Order: sequence, then structure tokens, then C-alpha cells
Amino acid sequence: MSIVPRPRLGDIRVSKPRLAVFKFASCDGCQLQLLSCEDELLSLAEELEIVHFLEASSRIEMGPFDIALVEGSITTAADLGRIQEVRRQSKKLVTIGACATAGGIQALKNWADRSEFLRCVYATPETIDTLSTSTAIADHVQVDYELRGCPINRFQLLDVLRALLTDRRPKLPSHSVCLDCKRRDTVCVAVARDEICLGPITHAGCGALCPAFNRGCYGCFGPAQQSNCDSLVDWHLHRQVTAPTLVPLLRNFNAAAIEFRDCGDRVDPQSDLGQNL
Amino acid sequence: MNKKQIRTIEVAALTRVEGEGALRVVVEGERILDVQLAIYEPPRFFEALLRGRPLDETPDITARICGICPVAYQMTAVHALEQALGIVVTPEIRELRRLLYCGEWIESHGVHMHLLHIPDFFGYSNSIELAQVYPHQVNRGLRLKKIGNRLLEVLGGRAVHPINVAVGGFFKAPRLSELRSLADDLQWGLEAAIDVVRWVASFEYPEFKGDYEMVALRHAEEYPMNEGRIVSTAGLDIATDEFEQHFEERQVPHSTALHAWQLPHRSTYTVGPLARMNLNRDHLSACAYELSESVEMQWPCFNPYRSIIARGIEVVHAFEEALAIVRRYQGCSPARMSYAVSPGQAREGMWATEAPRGLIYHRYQTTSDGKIAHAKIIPPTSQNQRQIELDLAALLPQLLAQPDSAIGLACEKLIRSYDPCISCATHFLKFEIKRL
Amino acid sequence: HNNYFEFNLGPHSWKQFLFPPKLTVAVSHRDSDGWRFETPQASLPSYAFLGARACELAAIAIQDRIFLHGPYVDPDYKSRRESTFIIAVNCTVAAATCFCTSTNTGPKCQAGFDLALTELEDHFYVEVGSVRGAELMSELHCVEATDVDARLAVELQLRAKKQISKFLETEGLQSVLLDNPEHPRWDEIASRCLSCTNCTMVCPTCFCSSVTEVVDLTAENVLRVREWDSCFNIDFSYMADGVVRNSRRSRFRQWLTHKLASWHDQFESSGCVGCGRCITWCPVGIDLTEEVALIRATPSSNRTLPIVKTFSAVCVLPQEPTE
Amino acid sequence: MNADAVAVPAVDRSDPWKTWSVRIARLIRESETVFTVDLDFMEQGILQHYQFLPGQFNMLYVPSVGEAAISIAGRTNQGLLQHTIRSVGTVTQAIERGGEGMSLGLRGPFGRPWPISPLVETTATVDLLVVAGGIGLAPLRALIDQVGEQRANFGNVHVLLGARTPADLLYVDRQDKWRDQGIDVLTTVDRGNPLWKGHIGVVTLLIDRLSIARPHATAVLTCGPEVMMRYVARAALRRDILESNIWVTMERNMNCAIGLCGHCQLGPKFLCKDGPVFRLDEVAKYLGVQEL
Ligand SMILES: Cc1cc2nc3c(=O)[nH]c(=O)nc-3n(C[C@H](O)[C@H](O)[C@H](O)COP(=O)(O)OP(=O)(O)OC[C@H]3O[C@@H](n4cnc5c(N)ncnc54)[C@H](O)[C@@H]3O)c2cc1C
Ligand code: SF4
Ligand code: SF4
Ligand code: SF4
Repeated sequence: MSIVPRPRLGDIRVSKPRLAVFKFASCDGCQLQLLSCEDELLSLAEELEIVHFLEASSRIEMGPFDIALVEGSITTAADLGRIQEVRRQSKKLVTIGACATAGGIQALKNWADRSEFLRCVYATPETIDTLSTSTAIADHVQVDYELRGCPINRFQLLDVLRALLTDRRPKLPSHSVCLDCKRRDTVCVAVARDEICLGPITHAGCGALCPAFNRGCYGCFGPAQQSNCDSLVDWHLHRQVTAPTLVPLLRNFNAAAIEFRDCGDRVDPQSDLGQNL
Repeated sequence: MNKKQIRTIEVAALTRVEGEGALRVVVEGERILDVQLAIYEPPRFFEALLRGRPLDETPDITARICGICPVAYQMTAVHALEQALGIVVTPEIRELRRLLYCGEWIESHGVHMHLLHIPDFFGYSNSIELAQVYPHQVNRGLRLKKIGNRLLEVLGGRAVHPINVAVGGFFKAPRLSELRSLADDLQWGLEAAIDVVRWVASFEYPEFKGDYEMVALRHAEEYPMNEGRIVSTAGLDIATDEFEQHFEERQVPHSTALHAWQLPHRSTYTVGPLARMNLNRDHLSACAYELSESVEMQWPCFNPYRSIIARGIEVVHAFEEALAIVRRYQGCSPARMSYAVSPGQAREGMWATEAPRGLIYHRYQTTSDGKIAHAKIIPPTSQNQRQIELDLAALLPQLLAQPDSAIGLACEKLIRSYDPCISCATHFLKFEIKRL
Repeated sequence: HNNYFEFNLGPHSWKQFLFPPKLTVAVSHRDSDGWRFETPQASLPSYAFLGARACELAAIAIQDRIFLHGPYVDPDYKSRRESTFIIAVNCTVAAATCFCTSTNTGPKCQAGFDLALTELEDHFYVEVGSVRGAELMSELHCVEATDVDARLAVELQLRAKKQISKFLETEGLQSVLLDNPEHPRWDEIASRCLSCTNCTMVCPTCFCSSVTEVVDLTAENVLRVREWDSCFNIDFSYMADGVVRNSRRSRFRQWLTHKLASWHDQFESSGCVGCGRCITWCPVGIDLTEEVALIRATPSSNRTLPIVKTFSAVCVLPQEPTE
Repeated sequence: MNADAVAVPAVDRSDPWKTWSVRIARLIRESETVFTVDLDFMEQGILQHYQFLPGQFNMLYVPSVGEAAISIAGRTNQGLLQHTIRSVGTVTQAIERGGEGMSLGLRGPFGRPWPISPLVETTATVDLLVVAGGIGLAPLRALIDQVGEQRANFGNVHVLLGARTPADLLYVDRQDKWRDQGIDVLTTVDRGNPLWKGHIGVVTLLIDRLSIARPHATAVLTCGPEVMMRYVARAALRRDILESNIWVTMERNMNCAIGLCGHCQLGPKFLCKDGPVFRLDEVAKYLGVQEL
């Protein structure tokens, strides 16, 4: 990989598509995936102009944007307004990661008593602006494409960017993790090692990582399309796996994704069925 | 006395730092009234949401505090929990954990140096612009970072939020061939990293001497990563489980991050690469030590702008150490110590490790049925934050003649040299503007 | 135990070697004149399969019919297949999921091997199935098998056969499935099926695939990569106006009726060789033999074949005009 | 009429991924969403040797985007291959955007064509009823052209064309030529406009009005949306046309076009190699089953 020196970006103001990256409640891991495209980053920067990416650039331009990548979930009243503005300014809005597509791990507070949560971390919680829920971006504005995962897969990110640059629809497979396990010749950990694995109900995208490392999938890419969570959970209940073991598995990084949420609530003996939702 | 003009300088969004924050400075004439490093990153309540979770999920959940240094969270969490449960890992597991941490240091320092910080020294607003003029250096940086990522992927499954870290060890030990296949890249990386340090050391640095206490881990034999005693440049020397007797974290109104200070006087202190190197230079790997001697730098160093050099030297160290581990590796069996949660016994464990940005501390109480009862997490950034503000206050008087934008930029550069990770400051509050 | 082969099937079949999960089938380059296309050289690994069982030989024979004996030949499969040497093993024990006796594919290896071993106490009884097999044997220092060996081998094979407890009634199976597209059982299965694709992935005869584009940075070199796909995937039947099989019910029905019924029309045999892998590896324990038995037990009454049904009165089928 | 008595021109069956380089010589807009491309082979001499039968299709390939199955509509006067395409998704839109001069890949011809020779070779002359809906005319065009050229071989020939609006009617110029060749061409639209003087309503209504003199010697060839074809079949059967003389075209997701990928199955049929043209009695059983 090498690049030829060329005039400073500022000098060649051709109309390249304008990319912006926005962050809401999140860990930065998903936007970091953009910087982790080491081989592609510079050539990507030739195809589009990164005009708003606080983590990586001090150049801050205003909208409108052709492509907005949105990381993170909505947890504060201020962000509730900000996402509307981002949507208004952006032609295509792509949400990246479990926080943005399903509320992230912080959505666990949707099940908890908020004041108790605050007190647990802060001595004087009054000054904190926080909603009682963490919600996905799509709950608030229209989203053009969703990239799943905690974190997203950088190859999928590249594919989406390339697709948007060439004006085609990105290919985002919606099958289960199982298919990818088999494609990479991993022996099923659920059957062979009796691990509880969410692979059959989890959206593809990671390349079936966990089972390849001898552990069950914990669902970080969220529910697969038309996933049958109830059946898998019932199967385990039937085998004497208890609800307290199963519920936290459904309720982690994609806790608020509808399929995982409903299934978890159904089997949770202590469920107050999403009172905050 | 004349009524003086009140001047407010604001940097609405700090850039090229991880996470989101702002800076607000209030000046009256020559007097700095207030400096606030405001963190408006929405709070995510990790300590609260950990409660009641099965303890073996802790490394996976705490990783999500920060996508830049997830390994630091995982490492600190597993050690703290192993302490609670009385698990002792094998030397092989210990070594692989060090290797994993090397990967994260390489990656995280790589991001900070090449993508976030170096553009400052050339007046560019990002590394893509920098690459137009210094393509070789930027490409080299990207490749270094990529090798760090590769190491994390082989050992952890992926670079962000690795899936292979477990309480007790690893879910799966890497195959010999997998690790060995990294050797060539690591060798290249070692040499390239040395060149990077030489390059970086040739930059011009502002004169600035902080009057600090610097705190880091210190291990008897090795450069600190996963364990050690907590020591400071002022002579502190305590075991990690005494941390909370000496340090305290408090909420401040202008930030969603908690601030930490040292007891009994609530004095500030800093952590990070400079602190580590000032306190542990004798344990650097051969090349790294030699480099630390040959570059133009006074040790101990108290100039935060120069921490990029320390960071660079640590990358050299990480490459050299990773290479040695990879060459020594003979497999690791068992990959994971088995453990059972003994019923009826609640336990507590605490640990500190060295995240890329400095000392990180976790304490957990577990319930008798293997759940987390209580969690306390103190990341590096909340420990540095107060000191950053003080540094800014010290810097500002020399700058006041300049226009606001220039002051803002100069402040941002100082902040960036600390490599603050705002996402990390777990338990962050909302910034409220104080009107004068 | 000290035996090498006293187990049954591995988790993954030999399919992965002859019909690899990922394969580049076409390559495009762009030059100043536009796109140029190439078919990559068929790969040329030489495999020896050691330990293939009777059901797997049957499965390979089925895939041969698909990839070699249809109107189009898969060039890569062909070259892999031609260079494969098969040392089969006769099962001497059976697993609870085996039902090759129902599908008439085992447990004894009948054909399709170069050598077939039966593991006796301290030596192997070898049957030669091809010229290549005979050539190999002539270079090994083997002793002539005795009648005792032969008898022992048969006994062990019979033991395996007797251990098989699972049964699939194949009599009239095609119509049981094809005539019952609206059977209520499909709904019941759909409530349990995860549509995870495991059964199709482990099945030694399933052959569905999709081609995806793999683009390099410059977009000047594009690979067309064929990957295993499955009729359980929603996108599999995607069309511009909508997905055809947009329910787990319809996808499971497609799989089972294809495998056990319409396969006969396509390839003159069942698509099932009774290996039981799909039962073993189903995460929620769905067993096709049980499902088939249940459908068979209560044929559904609402056969909906609208066109024929509506018009059979009007439409008097004439004899076909001769060509 | 025997379903299989058709000669398929040879494709290299041992190299089914063989892709030819072609270029769009001209793009003709047929309607707002439909366009026709004239394709020329980059390599000399292929165009002349390339043979297809009406009803067959090619896989048109846009590298990095994908392939789409597109019927061969016919040839231009210079012999270029014509494909008429409705722009619905990634590949078809990419072709539309690429426009004239675009370089493409082409594999084919694939599939079972319309049964022209069996129809001609029957003892009595056959009357034809061709029914097309929307883009469904594309795969029938080459057939109608050929029938026009060999007009004497057939009895009455009716072509019924349906479209959503007058602007969606395809090949308007060509329709006159067909009429000149003695083909009865009727058109109908779902929604007219002030200038539209023709029929309004679904094509099946036209069938009901048609005089079909010899139902048992009439063959129906139809292509269009599946529902339309179902109604056409129903109407034809009602007029005593034999089920074995009705031919329909089916559509399913198509990936390899050579019967190896499994996508295009309809019951036991692989649409790509057993179809896309089917005799009604071959597929009637599957037409009514939801989600098959
Ligand atoms: C035998 C046959 C002949 C055809 N002839 C024509 C024709 O002459 N003119 C015309 O405009 N269209 C024709 N079609 C339909 C055409 O193939 C689809 O509209 C086209 O594949 C859509 O591709 P896309 O990438 O633009 O759409 P997308 O919606 O982006 O589709 C992506 C992929 O899905 C599959 N797919 C989607 N829709 C269909 C579909 N309707 N049929 C089959 N696969 C589909 C393909 O694999 C395609 O590449 C024909 C289809 C078949 C099966
Ligand atoms: S989805 Fe996961 S990786 Fe991405 S920002 Fe949220 S916590 Fe981080
Ligand atoms: S296997 Fe599951 S939990 Fe693991 S990385 Fe993939 S989607 Fe995430
Ligand atoms: S359908 Fe099941 S039992 Fe039959 S061959 Fe396939 S995997 Fe084996």
C-alpha cells in the first residue's frame, strides 16, 4: 500500500460525497472500525470527504452530508434533539453498531429503576440529564441502512460505503451465525460441547467468531431476521437450563432488540415487562 | 479597580480525542477564573448495570466501556475477579495476557500517535491531510497499528471487544503456527517503531514543566502491564488493594466524568505512559531502553507534550516483548483455569493494570451465586482530568494575548497530548454551563 | 476402546472437500477496453478420504449426479472428484441417529470406494473397489484374507445393522410430502425450527450456493465467489417483487420436500442417505424421520391445487400429438 | 406437443461460468422504467456464431454488482443482441446508469425456449394466442418476430398485450410491423389517458372476447406476472384450450442459471434449465401453492 503525494485536500474542492460520523451514547468502538480500515482509509479518503469526524479530525464542517454514520444510542433529552438535526442534514443515514441499532448494553437500564442507577454511580445525581431509556436511532428517525454488531465488522462498513459511493444497495446478509460456522468448518459448540449458543438466532456478520474460540455466541450482532428465539429458549428450559441463566444472555448488548427483548421478558420470572418502554 | 472585561473561550467539541467533550475557560483580565474540561458524553452506568449479572460476563460487559482500550477493562476485570475467587493462572496464561496487552498498546498508541496527535505538530487537522505531505510516515503508522490489530485478532478473536478473554484465562489458546506467523510482522514493526520514535523525538516541543505527582504500577521484574504495586514519583508505594485508601473519585458538577484525587489532601496526580516510564524505565526492553537513552529527553520527564515520545518508546517495548513471547510460545494448556463459585460465600477482589492511557482500577463484590453485587471502576482519564485542567490554567496566562481561536487550539493540543479517553470515563455526567 | 474407527460420522461431511464452502468461480479485470472475464483454473488438490462411510459414499454418488451428470458440469467439482482416492470404512457400530437401512445406503459400503476397510480385532479386512485400489494394495504388504476374516467382517457389519434403531418409511414418501403442502404439521415444525441452516450445512448432499462479488480496492479486479447457501435463508428466494418463501414454515417445507420427494424427480434418487447428521446437529432436536411419520399418520385434507382443481371438469386431457 | 422436443444451441457445458465481454452499443428507452440495450460482443466473430432460441435468456453481469437473468428480446438489423430490461434493483439499475458504451459480462444462452418447432411440426397448422403482460413481452418478442417471418406455418395468430398505462406499452413501432405480417395485435391498459382509444382492463377480458375457432388446435404462449398468467390459463381453459397446449414462463430468484445453485426451484423444477418456459400441466400443481 502506498499513496502518491498530491495537493492538500483543501486545494481540490471537487464535489466528493461528504461523510460525517456522529456519536451518541457508545464506546467509540464502532467508529474506530473506520480507522481500523488501515489498508483502505487513505484511498477511501480520496473517494469521499470526511467533513465531520470528531474522533479523527479537527476539521468540523456543517451539513448537509451525503452519508452520515451514526454510532450510539439515545439516552438524553439533548440527544433526542440532536439526532433529528443529524437526520435533517443527511442524505443517507447509516446506523453503526448495537448501540445505534438496538440501544446497546446501556439499554439494560430500560429494565431498571433509573434513580437507583444514578445513585449507584453518582453522589449527586440531580445534575445528570438522562432519559429513563436507551433507545435505538431507528426509534426516533428514519434509518437507511443498519450495520449490526458490537462492534460492527469493518468489512461490512467498507462494503456499505462502497455501495453508497457507487449508488447500489449494499449486501448485508441476514442469515444466522450458524451458516458462517459451517462455512468456516467450526464444529458446533452447542451440540458438541453443550454450550448455550445464540448462534442460531443471531444475525450474521462477525464471521462466527465465538464458536471458533470454543464459546457459545452471546448474540452481539442481535437477532437474525425472523429469528425464532422462543424455540431456542424453550429448548434449553426443557433441558433444565434455568431462566436466570438464559435471560442475561438475551439481555446484553442487544437487550432492547425486539426479538431478544420480548423473549427475555417472556421467560424472566421477575419481568415487569418493559415498564419503561 | 477597573471593571475588567470577562472573556469566555470555548472549544465546543474537542476533536481527535476518544469520546466527546468540550472546554470552557473564563478569564477576567489577566486572571483565569475557571477552566472546565467538560465531558458531555452521555453516561452509560456500567457500574449499575453490572449488578446482578453473572460474574463471568464481566470481561465482556466492561470491555464495552471503551472501544479503544477494551483489553484494559477485560484484563483488570478478570484479575480482580480471579483475586475474589482465589484463582491462580498458569505462567503460560499470564504470558498470553501480556501479549494481548502488547497488542492493545500497539493499536491504541498507534491510533493516538498517528491519527490523533501527530497532525498537531504539522498544523494539519487530521492524518489524511498529513498523508498528503508525509505519506510514508502515515502509511507506516497505519501498518504498525494494523499489526497491533492483527495480534489482537489472533489472540482475542477481534480487536475491538475481543471475545476470547475469560475469567480464568482464555476460551481457546492460539495455535503455535498462528502466533509464529506474526513474527515477521512484529520484527518489521519493531524496526519501524524505532524509526517512529526518532522521527517523533525530532519534533519541536513547547517548554512546559508540570509540578506533578505521577502514579503507575511497578513490577519487580517487568515493565508494568497486568500487575504491580502502585508507586508514585513522590514516593508512594502501596499494594493495589490499598488503592481506595489513597485515592478517591468524586463527582464534579461540570462533567459527566468523575474526577479522582489523592488523599488525604485531594491532591491531583497523573497516570499514563510518561508516569509509567518515569517510574519503570529500568524495565524497558533492550531496544526500548537504549532508545530512551539516545533520544533527546531528560528523565524523569514532566512535560506532558512529550508523552508522545514515551508512547512511542512503549510501542517499541510492546513489539519487542510481543516478539519474544511469540518466539517462546509453546502452546498453553489448559487455556483456562476451571473454577467453581463456592455457594454461600460472597467475595471481593480488586486489581489495577496499566491501560494504554494509564492506571486502571476495578473492584468487585460477588454474590454467593456467582453474580456481581457491586462494581467500582476507575479509568485513567478520570484520574488525569483534574490535572489537565490545572495544566491548562498554568498554560493560559502565556497565551492571553492571542485570539480566542488560537488559545482554544493551544489548549486542545495540550489536552490531546494526554490522550484522554472520554468514553472511558465510565460514569460521566452532564456538563452544565456556569454563567457569569 | 482401541479401535480406530469404532464411531460413526464426523460432524462435517466430505462435501467440504469436493464442493468447498468458498470457491472463486470467475474473475474479472478491467482494462482500458472494459471488462475481461476469466474462469479460474480448476483447483487440483489430490485428496484421499480415509474413513468415508457407506452413507457418505452414497452422498458422493448423489452429488456426482448433480455436479457431473446434469446438463452442465461443475468443472471444479469434476477435477477434485477425479483426483480423489476413497478408503471407505464399514461401520461396525451405529449411532442412535443413523437410518441408512431405511434409505438403503448402508451400513455396508457397496460401491464408490477404492478400498473399503472393516476393522477387526487387530487388523483390517480390506475390499478392493477399483483398479486404483488394487494397485495400491499390490504395493502394500498384506496377507490374503481368510474365510474367518471374511465371516468376522460380515458379523461386525451385521452388528452395526442391528444397532440401527431409527426408521424412515420410504414407501410412497414422495406423495406423502408433495400432496400435503398445507398439512398442519408444517406449522408445528415452523414453531420449533430456527431456520438456522445447520441441517442443510451438515447434510452431505445439500448443494445450494450463492455467488457474491468480492471487489478489491481499485474495483478493477472482481472475484465471483461461490459460497454455501441454504434454502432456510430468507434472501435465498428473494426477488425484486418480494421474497418467495418468507416464512419458516415454507422454508422447512421446501427443505424436507426437496430432500425426500422432489429430489427423486430431479436426480432419480432421494436426497437423503440416512446419515442422521441433520438430527444430530439440529440445535433444537428436530428429527426428520419423526416429522415425516407424523405427516404420514394424518394426511391433511385440504389439498390445494387450484388450477387443476378449478378446471379439471373443463379440461379433458387429450393424447399428446406425436412429434 | 412434446415438451422436450426442442434443439438447444450448444453452450460450453463444461465451462458454465464462461463469461463474454459485451458492450452496450445503444440504449433505447421504452418507458419510464424499461429500456432496451443493444449488445455487441467485444471479441470478433462471436456475435455471428452466437445462437439463441426465442424464450431463452442470458445472465448479464455487472462486475462488483452482480448478475441478472434477462431474456433475449431479439436482434437488431445489424445482428446486435437486444435485451429489454425493467429497472428494479441493483444490477438492472447499474446497467441503466451505465448506458451506452458500458462494458458488461454475458453468459448464455440458457433455458428452455418457446416450443416453436414442435408447434410448426405438428400435423395440422396451429393457431396461436400470445399473451404478454408488461415486461413479459420481452421474452415473447423474438417469438412473435419469428412467427411473423414464418407466418404461413401458422393459422390465426393473436397477440394480446397488457400494460399498466399506454406509456408502459413496449415495442409500439414493432406492433405495426406484426400487424402488417398478418398478426392480430390487441392492446389493453389498466389505466388509460385522454389520448388512449384502445381497450381498458385486464388482458383476460380480451381473451373472453376473442373468437377461438379451433380451441384444440390453439396454443397459448404467455409471459407476465404470475397472477396474470394464472388468469390467462383459466380463461384459456374456459375456452376449451387444452392444458397441454398452454405455455407459461415462471420466475424465481436465479443465481447460476445452470441448475447447480438451487435458488430457482419450483417443486421439482429448476427454472433455469427445465424452464423458464413450461407447459401448464407441468407446473399447474405448483402454481397455486403459496410460498412454494
Ligand atoms: C428467466 C428469467 C428471465 C428474465 N427476463 C427478464 C427480462 O427480459 N427483462 C427484465 O427486466 N427482467 C427479466 N427477469 C427478471 C430479472 O432477472 C430481475 O428483475 C433481476 O434479476 C433483478 O435484478 P436486480 O439486481 O436489478 O434486482 P435486485 O432486487 O437488486 O436483485 C438482486 C438479486 O436478486 C435476484 N433477483 C431479484 N429479483 C429477481 C427476479 N425477479 N427474478 C430472478 N431473480 C431475481 C437476482 O439474483 C438478483 O441479482 C427475468 C428473470 C428470469 C428468471
Ligand atoms: S455497538 Fe458496541 S462497539 Fe459499537 S459503540 Fe456500542 S458498545 Fe461500542
Ligand atoms: S459469535 Fe455471536 S457473540 Fe460472538 S462475535 Fe459473533 S455475533 Fe458476537
Ligand atoms: S437429510 Fe439429514 S439424514 Fe438425510 S442425508 Fe441429509 S443430513 Fe443426512
